[in-house]
Amino acid sequence: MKILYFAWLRERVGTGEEDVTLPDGVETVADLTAWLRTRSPGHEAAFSAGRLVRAAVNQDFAAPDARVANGDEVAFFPPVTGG
Amino acid sequence: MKILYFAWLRERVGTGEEDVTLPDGVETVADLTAWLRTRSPGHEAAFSAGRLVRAAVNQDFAAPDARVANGDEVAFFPPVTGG
Amino acid sequence: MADIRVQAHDFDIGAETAKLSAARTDIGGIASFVGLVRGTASGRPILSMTLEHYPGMTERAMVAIGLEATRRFDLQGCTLIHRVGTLQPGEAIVLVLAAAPHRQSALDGCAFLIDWLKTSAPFWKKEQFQDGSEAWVDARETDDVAISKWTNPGA
Amino acid sequence: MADIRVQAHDFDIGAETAKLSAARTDIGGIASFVGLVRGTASGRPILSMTLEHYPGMTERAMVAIGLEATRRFDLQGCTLIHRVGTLQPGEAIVLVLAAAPHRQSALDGCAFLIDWLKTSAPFWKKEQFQDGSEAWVDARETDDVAISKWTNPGA
Repeated sequence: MKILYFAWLRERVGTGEEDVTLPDGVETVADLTAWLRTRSPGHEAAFSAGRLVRAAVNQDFAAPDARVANGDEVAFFPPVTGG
Repeated sequence: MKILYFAWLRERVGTGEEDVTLPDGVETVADLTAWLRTRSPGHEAAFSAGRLVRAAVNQDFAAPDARVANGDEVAFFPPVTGG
Repeated sequence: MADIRVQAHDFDIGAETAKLSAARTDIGGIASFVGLVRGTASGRPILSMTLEHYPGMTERAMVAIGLEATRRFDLQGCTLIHRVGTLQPGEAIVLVLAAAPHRQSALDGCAFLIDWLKTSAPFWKKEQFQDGSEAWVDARETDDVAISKWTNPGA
Repeated sequence: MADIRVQAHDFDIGAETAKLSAARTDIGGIASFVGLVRGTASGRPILSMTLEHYPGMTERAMVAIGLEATRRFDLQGCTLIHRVGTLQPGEAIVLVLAAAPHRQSALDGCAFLIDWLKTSAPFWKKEQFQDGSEAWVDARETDDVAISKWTNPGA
């Protein structure tokens, strides 16, 4: 699974992109978030910031209960501030 | 008094501008309209068309009961269609 | 700061936008509207359109509405250019630009100004048809409805 | 017909307007919005702003919203250009153009598109300050209110 990070999440994790293989039991965006934050202090800092993090699965905005599977592209980012 | 005509009023009257001296008793835009239409068949055609005519006195939109006096600039025209 | 022009020649929206924002960094957005001559009137092809105005009154009224829009929508500047004379289908007739710190003011100011130009500015249009005939354009009732949004906010 | 671009270089509103209306005479008006970098953030002067996006998702989402706006407001075409990279105060960030037979559709389509770009397109801004510090811009609640106009027409 390809994981992408944008804006301050990218800075805290320390990379904009990583490839991971999902362990058993990781079936939703929320599961994935909980698992990712155990991977490094940087991940922990990104996901425990108490600030709103949004996700996209295969380039569509996704809620915490959205399903994820190996082969998906999942991105994490703050609320958008374009325009 | 300077009288100006625009759009189809100008075409019917046959001129875009004329100078007139107000006779006694012509005190409002409505009075002026009634008097002007006696001046020529063109004036009659312009003001009796049954189509809406608007007026301005000294370059401000004016209602039929607005006062007019020698020295004013009075304009007659159809509802506007710019933009 | 209202920049007002009535002119026969075309305008350049890029140059006008640059002029409005030149040498300042406090503008958040510029909303604009360009009106174009359509090739048909009530389904009938037109050859050209001729615009007439009331020199003096038109410019005075445009300055006044530019100032009113500036005050009402907190604009940092606005530009109103209206062409007169004979125009072909596809040519630009009118340009409105409204600059503000935030987008909603710019968008509202621009919409207000173009509604006003369509309904209350002393311009008149005549259309020339392919059979050689021509006709003055009638005022549209939907335009009066559009401007009443601004004059009767509760309506 | 939605013309979508994410690019580092500046855009030319005059050329884009001409492109949108080229070789056609059925457009009545083109509404546009240009967003500019302001020189201060919460009253604090900024040196520059850096914009980041999600390549792939951003363009896909822009195409989708361009098509939705076209359908919803009967647009004859629209253009969305969003810049990325580092920009100075006074530089243009974003351009929206919406073309329609009548002005209200063009104005509404343009407002809808810029509201959407501000609230829902995957872009993120970081501001660089004069003391060398920098900070990611927080999403504004008033922007969520602006987009809810379109998603909850009864609200």
